[in-house]
Amino acid sequence: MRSVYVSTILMFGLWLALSGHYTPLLLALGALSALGVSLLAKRMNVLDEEGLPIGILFRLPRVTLWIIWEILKSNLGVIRVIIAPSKAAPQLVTVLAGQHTAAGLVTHANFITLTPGTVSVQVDEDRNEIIVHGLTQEFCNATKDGSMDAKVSLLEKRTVSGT
Amino acid sequence: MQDDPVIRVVAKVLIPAIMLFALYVQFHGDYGPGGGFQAGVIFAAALVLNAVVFGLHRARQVWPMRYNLMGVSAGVVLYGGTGVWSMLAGANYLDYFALKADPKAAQHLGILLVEFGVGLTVASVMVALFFAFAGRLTHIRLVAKTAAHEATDSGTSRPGDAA
Amino acid sequence: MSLWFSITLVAIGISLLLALARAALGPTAFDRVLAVNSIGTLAVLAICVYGFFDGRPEFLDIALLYALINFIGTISVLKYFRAGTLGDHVPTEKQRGAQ
Amino acid sequence: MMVENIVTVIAIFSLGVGSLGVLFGALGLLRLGDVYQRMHGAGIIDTGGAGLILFGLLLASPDWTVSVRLVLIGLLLALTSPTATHAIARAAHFAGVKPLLKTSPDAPIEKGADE
Repeated sequence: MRSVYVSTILMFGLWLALSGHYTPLLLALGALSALGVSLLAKRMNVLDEEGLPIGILFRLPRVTLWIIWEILKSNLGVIRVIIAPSKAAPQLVTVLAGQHTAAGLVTHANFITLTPGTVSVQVDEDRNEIIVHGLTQEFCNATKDGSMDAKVSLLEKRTVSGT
Repeated sequence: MQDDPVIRVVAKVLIPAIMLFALYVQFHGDYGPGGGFQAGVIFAAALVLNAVVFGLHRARQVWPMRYNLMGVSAGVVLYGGTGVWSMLAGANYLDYFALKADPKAAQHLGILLVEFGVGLTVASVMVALFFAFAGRLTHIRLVAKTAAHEATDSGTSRPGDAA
Repeated sequence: MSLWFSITLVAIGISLLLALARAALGPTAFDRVLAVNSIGTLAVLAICVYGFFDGRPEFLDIALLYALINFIGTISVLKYFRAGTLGDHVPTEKQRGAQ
Repeated sequence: MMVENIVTVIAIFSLGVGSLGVLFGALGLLRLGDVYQRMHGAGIIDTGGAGLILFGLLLASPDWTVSVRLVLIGLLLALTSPTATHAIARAAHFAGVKPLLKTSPDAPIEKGADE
């Protein structure tokens, strides 16, 4: 039931952010909607530790600036290849992921795809591997050197010690 | 699509948010773009995402067909009931001003109830349509399989030979 | 400021045409899905910028909705390619024999 | 007045660079070699282009409710666009679309072998 409470609070926060009209009627409807949505989501089984990775959600702001900087850098790299397509040297590489939870692994894979130049093609949950398609050798090396892996592991740190 | 952790986790994160957005559109129909029809479609989209990612079978367990029937009829009853209520209060059908002493609050309440009825009906009809179309192939294959089994049980005759 | 919004809109429009060309050229179905997904993102941006250009930022609700529907559409199309149906995947007799 | 001018200039700059990013991304969608490479072009539209344009609009937004919606659109795009790209890549991989690969620095780009 704890997940329902947390989800209700988050959903009500989203309602408050979207609404912009704070009359008692709309606030009551918002609270009811948040509760109803959370109960239905619980019924759908989407409110487990994968669907509501609280630790990762709350620690995401720590890496925001870093990921924006990475995205801008790799954007310039890809634009250079687009100007001269002969520079493209596509590779498929396997990246080892040090995450322990599915949500952490997904965050890692999405960060890899979010930086242009690398796309995660396949995510293997059992072997903790991500097969990555990189546009050039440099992009592949940047993904494989483990700095992104360390950042994402930092995000899910307390979840591991807690369980 | 459930075997891919990325799609699974992101769908789990998104589904409650989509449902809350649908309810926000539902109840803010008189402030911005939106209203009952759009809200119903968005709510159905959340259920469609659930069915596409986690399978139609599970979606039918979460949202059984009788919910659709109940939703369709409850929506129509709510719409018509609001109209009849205003008639009982001594005004024309769906003349909201008679619902309350304060005409502005009465207007607000009437629109809210009618729009909620529309949203309920639209969401249920959309989900029912999706269930009907998406389950069609499964249904056809199952029928074909039973026909094949009956044919092998009764010797060499094919279905249709009996007639 | 209005001038800059219209310049951005023109840039988004040209990009839309380029992405549309990719969707028409193919050659594989996945190229087309990718192009259509990009067209969706560009449409979201175009709705946002047009809302500012026109001074009616209520358009942003529609942009938010478009981004959601774009994602659901892409996932559904890919599922249809993979399983041949949007419902549950029931193997045909031939596929069952191969297993 | 001074601060407002600076903010406006940054917004215009951001919109301009974002427009360029979107154009380059669409160009990449058209020019690059195969599906997997084109995904990187589409990635520029989804991240650099969209992010900068939304940032420019955020600086020009007249109202905090508008800002909230812009931030939500940005977050939503940051969550859904890599997922959609990954889903397309995975589907293409499963359907047997072989990527063009360059295995050694001197070798030409060729169809890759299977995993």
